[in-house]
Amino acid sequence: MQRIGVFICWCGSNISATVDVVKVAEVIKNEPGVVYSANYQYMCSENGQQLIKQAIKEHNLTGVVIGSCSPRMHEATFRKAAEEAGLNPYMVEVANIREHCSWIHKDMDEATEKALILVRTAIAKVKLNAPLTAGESPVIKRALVIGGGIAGIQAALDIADAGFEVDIVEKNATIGGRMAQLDKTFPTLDCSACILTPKMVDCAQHEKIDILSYSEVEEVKGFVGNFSVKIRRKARYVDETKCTGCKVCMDKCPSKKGLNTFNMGLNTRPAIHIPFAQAIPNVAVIDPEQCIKLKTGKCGICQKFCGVGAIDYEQKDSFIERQYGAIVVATGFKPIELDAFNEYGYNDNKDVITSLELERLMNAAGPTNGVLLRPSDGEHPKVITFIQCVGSRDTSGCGKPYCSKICCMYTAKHAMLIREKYPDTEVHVFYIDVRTPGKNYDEFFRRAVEQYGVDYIKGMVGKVYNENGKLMVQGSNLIDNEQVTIESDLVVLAAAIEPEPSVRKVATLLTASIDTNNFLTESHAKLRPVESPTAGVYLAGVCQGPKDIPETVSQASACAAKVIGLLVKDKLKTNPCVATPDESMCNGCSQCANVCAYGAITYVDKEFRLGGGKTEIRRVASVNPAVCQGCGACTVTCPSGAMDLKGFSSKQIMSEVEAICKK
Amino acid sequence: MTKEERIENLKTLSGTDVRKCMKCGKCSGRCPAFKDMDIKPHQFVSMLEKGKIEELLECKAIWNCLSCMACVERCPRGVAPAAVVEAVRSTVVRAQGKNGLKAEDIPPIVDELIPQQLLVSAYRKYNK
Amino acid sequence: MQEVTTEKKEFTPNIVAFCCNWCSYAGADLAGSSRLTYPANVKIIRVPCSCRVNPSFVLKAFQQGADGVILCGCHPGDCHYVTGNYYTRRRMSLLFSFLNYMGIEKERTRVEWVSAAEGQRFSAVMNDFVKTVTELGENKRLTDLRVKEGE
Amino acid sequence: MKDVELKMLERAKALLESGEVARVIGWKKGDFCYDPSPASFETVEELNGFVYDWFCGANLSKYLIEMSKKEGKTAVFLKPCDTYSFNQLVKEHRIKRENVHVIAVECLAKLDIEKIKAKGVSMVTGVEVIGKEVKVTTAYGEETLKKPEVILTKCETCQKTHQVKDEEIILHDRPERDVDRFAEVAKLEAMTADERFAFWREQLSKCIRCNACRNVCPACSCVKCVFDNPASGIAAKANDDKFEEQLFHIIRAFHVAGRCTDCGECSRVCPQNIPLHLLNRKFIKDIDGLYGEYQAGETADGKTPLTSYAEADAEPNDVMKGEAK
Amino acid sequence: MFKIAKERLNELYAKINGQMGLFIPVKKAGEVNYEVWREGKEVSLETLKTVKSPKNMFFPQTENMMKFKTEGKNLEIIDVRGEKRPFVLFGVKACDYKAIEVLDKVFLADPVDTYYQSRRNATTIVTLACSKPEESCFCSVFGIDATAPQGDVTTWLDGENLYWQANTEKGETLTALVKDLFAEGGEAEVEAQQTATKTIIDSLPFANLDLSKFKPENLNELFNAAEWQEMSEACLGCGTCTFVCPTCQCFDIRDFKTNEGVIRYRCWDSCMYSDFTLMAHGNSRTTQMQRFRQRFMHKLVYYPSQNDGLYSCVGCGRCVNKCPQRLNIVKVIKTLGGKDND
Repeated sequence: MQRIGVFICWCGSNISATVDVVKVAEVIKNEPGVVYSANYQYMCSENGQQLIKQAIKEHNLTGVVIGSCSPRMHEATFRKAAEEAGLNPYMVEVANIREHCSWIHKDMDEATEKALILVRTAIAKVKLNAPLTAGESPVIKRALVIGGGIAGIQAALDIADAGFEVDIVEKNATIGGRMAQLDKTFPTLDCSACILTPKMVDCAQHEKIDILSYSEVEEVKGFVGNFSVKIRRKARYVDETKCTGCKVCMDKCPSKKGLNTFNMGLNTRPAIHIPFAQAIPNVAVIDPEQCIKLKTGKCGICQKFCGVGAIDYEQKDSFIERQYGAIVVATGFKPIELDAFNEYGYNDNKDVITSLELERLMNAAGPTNGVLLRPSDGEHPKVITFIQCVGSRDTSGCGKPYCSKICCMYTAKHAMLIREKYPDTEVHVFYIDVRTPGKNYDEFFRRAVEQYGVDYIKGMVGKVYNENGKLMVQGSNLIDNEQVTIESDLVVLAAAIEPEPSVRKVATLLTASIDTNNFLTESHAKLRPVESPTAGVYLAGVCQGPKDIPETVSQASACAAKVIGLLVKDKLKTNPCVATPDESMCNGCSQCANVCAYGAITYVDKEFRLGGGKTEIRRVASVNPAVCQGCGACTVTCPSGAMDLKGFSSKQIMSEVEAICKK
Repeated sequence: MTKEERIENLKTLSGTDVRKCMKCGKCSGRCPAFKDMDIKPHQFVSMLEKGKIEELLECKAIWNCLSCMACVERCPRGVAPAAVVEAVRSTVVRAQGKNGLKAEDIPPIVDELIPQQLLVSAYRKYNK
Repeated sequence: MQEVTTEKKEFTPNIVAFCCNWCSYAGADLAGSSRLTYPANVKIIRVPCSCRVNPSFVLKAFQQGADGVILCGCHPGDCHYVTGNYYTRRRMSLLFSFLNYMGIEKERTRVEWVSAAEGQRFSAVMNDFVKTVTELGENKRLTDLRVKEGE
Repeated sequence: MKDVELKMLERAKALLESGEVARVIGWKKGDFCYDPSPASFETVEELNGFVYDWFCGANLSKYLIEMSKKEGKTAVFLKPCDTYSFNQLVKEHRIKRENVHVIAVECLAKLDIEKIKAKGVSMVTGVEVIGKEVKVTTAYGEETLKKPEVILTKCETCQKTHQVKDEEIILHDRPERDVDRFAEVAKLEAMTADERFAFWREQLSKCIRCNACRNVCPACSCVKCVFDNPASGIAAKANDDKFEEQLFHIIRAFHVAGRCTDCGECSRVCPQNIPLHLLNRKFIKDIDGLYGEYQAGETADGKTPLTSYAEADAEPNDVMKGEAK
Repeated sequence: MFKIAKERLNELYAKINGQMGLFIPVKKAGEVNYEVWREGKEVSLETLKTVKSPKNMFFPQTENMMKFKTEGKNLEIIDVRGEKRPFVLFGVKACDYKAIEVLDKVFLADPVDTYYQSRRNATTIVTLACSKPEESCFCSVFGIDATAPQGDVTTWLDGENLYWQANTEKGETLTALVKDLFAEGGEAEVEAQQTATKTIIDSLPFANLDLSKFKPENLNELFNAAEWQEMSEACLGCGTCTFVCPTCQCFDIRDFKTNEGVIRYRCWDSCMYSDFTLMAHGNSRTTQMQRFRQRFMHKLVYYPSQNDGLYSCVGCGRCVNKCPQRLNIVKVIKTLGGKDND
């Protein structure tokens, strides 16, 4: 006979304000099988857990139901408490009477009634629960970092410093990412390259770090502790081991008209090139779309001039397969395309540029060697107008609904730097709100206004148009309730940022969930912000949500800490809620294996007794519990119902259905 | 009708959710008739939200609005200031109990140079 | 034969929602923490993935007196288990089309993709579903008469 | 027909005599001219009762699940429609292909004695088919019936051809047939939901849950049926006119969806003549329409429509609105 | 003896229905089964064999036995046996009437099955003589006269009239209720029909089945007969034969959960099923051959040995018609019954 204990949590007033918790606990006492029922202010607290543990011991409970917040929140907490009291942790069920009840219903009677149903449903389930024991699987002590920007670099360095092997897979020819493109960084205005490049060098020199540049993740198999990853090493047509980075080839290459993507296309570069001076690895790469030899078969000049014979036109994409225990995703971001915002004239006017283009224009290593010259005619712009929130906070469908978070600060930085370097320049900033949460951020912004005299205009630009060679920026000045038109020489758009598009493929390969804006979803917004819901996958940087450099670096280090925490373990407990076939009913029809995304199901021939001394050999399914992730796809495919899912068995769900339908 | 009902009525008539406005002023930034409007497009939205409808119902801007819909087109939040203007205008026109313009009053041959949009606006403005 | 009831007074439908743990259940949690209301007669059963939902669960719910059954999962392509919801999509397309073929009102069954970030959508979907089923009235075609009458 | 039967008998004898096969699965003569039973013949003597006539409608493929486990090879006579079931069972690893010798036999449709009796013809003692006519001899005299009116329902829309054959016995060409097998389904689809419900309610209320449809179905080859499995939560036995038949038939149709070869055995064996094939055909029609034409049992490998997917698959809600395809 | 014109039968049904329930063969969705009579339903007395036999009226396919009402930890047991409204079972053929006798011996023997009994007591059975037996009929083998069935009332139907003869007190009571619709007479017509029908019956293909071997003393020999294997080879293990059989009486008892508690009901079960009489250790009969043998041994040997030689087959021939694979009791009788079958 089941002995079930029910614990109803008040969650302070979060639950008790709309659910009569005392009544629920009272009424539930009469449910068949329930031998103990209690209510308490905070079940998740030390005292609350103590209450549960005590009751388990005193009343010999065989099952526990907790009416509280979402099981996604505290199921693990309560399971642990049960385990400490000697009850199998999987004999605990949580009825979600907060998120699914008290928080959404206003009428007390109604909410109480529903809470009762939800608790009864959990009781119905727990009655059919079986004790489950987690299995074990070994941990491969090597990490993969996808993306070689500041997030990836930081994570890799931290993990490597703890003594674990790390591979960085970077799709571009060099690591460094977006940060390498920046000029100065807010709020300290230190030079981006000065703080980033030493870290890049550290990576290159770290004995535990292997940089796989110009490479992409092609296939991911396995699971936490045991990932097997196939990596495509794209053909760069230059032997990485031979190239010394002397750049002779770049001088000799006759095809010099390729857009310099590192400089946001503001100038050109040769077909064979090293993206920028401090690139890591400092190895050339040939753009096959641009190279005359690769396109027509004629040329071969770089090969002639290469002193070390590093050029190899025959190079093909190659693949390597490596095993990892953990994966960090740090795929970064890109500014959005501005085609949908023709009111700002970005496509029509050379002198309407994005902030990232401005970074390059102001960078000493940029196309203008750090002198601010406008792209159209190379003149010094005298009036510069910044427009913020271009495509951010836009629910009209053209842009992104979220705040890109970094624009307010970098615009203040740009405005300040321009006013400092070129004091005769007039700088206007159209803004909706200036958002500066962060240490020394608001002070920084105020300096731009107060010390540098940047003209901040509260209002949005309605139109940018060309009139007599001037850019006319027409917008609102809401404070003065007027419409202003500013005759400008240069217009800078703070374009919204979005996750690097390749993240979708990466997410699919990793089976990591992704939100509607293509940001990777974290396991918990507050409590597990760097973990993906897919075990063993961690998130660093903008791939998870907009953030600036300090935040990115913190998150990367946090990731590293999580990865290290995983890799120091020799074995991992596996999820015991896995599929399991009843061999006596299995037909061996292979339908379940057909729908298993993890290849967890194989078939074996097994002997069965038929009675009367006869036996027969039958093919039956067998599930590898370390590989099975417990989705249940196989259970529905199985016509005989032989395949079931532990923890979510058909009978359990059926009895939940029965209980929940009961009015 | 109480004031609250009239406010509600205007909101319903406009069909736009004024609470979605994030007060960026892009509508007024783009408005080609800005100078002639005593109440600016963004104010239409904000004043309706705040319930200041008397001023709206007495303003001249409803007759100066070109109904060009630039404000609607530009709004990053999917709010339609012109629809608020329209709602106020029709409320005023209905209160006056007359139709300003009848189809038969339009000259039989319309100057080809008159932009189509103007005609549409004129209908929208005067013919209720 | 049982006719659809025309009496709609005070009828509150009994709705069962199967939500996948990773997206939709989390979406429902988000709806909760955002205080986005939906009727109390929507009751959620947590499953690891929408692909765990066996047609027999759906039928069982109807048999036991549910007036509407809705399945919620991650958006196609976003399944935590890679492909689970793709199977759900085929299975439920076919099952619901089949129920319709058997004369079960098609408005009683629904599949919606709700991500963990779509608390708003979860609440909107539930409100809409409740509205639809309320207009439809009581489920008489699939309920086992014994359940309601206790006969 | 007699010539085919003789040829079959000849082959069966040869195969048994030579020891190539240990048994032959075919049909055995019954008490009347219209009730042959499936049977296994292990010796030449046993072949005395062998018959292949206009009433050998039963699908023999399912018997091979057990027979192919036995020692020695099993020869089996398969009609075109049976070969699809055979393939499907091989695909599902239920039949050991290497233990079976498939003899493809011609089929020019099979007759339905119930349909003949329903024409008011009783005490049937013999039939002869000449072209599109069926001459029925009875204790009371002779009757001539139109063949298309008295063939098994499953034969009415059959366009199947042999998918498997180790050898074949085909002496006559089958006349071309151009029938839309989904016409009946489409007719039901065109009805209102109320009408459809009334139709199925009336049909299914006859169900006596004898499980003949399930037990004869080659796709229902489970070692233990989910309805006999207490762990499934839907285990049930006979139940009348409440909900169980619907539950049973819906689940059964769903379980065989994508695997049902449309062999029509379910409708043939139903003692209450419920048109059960129209349930399975709905799934087939939907699958064809939504995911591309698919014929279960055409091959003995590959995934079924329900164990595969495409990213661009229709959304369930669009399917319900009738907007997908 | 009374008679009533065929065209006026609906008046008769309506009249009976006004007084008590009337169950009668009705055609629905192409098949004829016993149903409650209602104006407008298509009655089909001519149908020789309803799919389900009239046993369904006393021993329904499913029947609620009791309810358990639960409230919290309290459990209340509710008896659902109520007074049964009297009803008339109309059109029962001789074989099916004999089958009721077979069932009575099971259900009305000590301990009495009160569910069955209350229905049985509430019924007036009106039988109908056969006039057009078909080739699957073999009731005569079991000594049944298809032309003169018993019952509370016996009726005969020809092209013009239904002829009515009350046999019992219950029959007289019913007759009194509807007598004003009747005219006297019909003895001659009935006798003519009986003579004609008997000739057909004698010439039926199964008229001379030999049952001589099916005796208790041959039990072991029959049980161990090698032929069972071959006979059962094609058996699908479905329950068609059982469920269309007028004498099969096995049932299973199951529980069904409702909003208020649990309903305990019984439903037909078949010894042909693999999970029949499933016990903790498994099934007592593990192969289809054993299950197949059980069914026919029960009909032809076990039951008669306990009931003074009364076979629990009445020769209705439903299994002959309905078995999907054309296996049936006739084939068993021919194989094991006795020398005269050859």
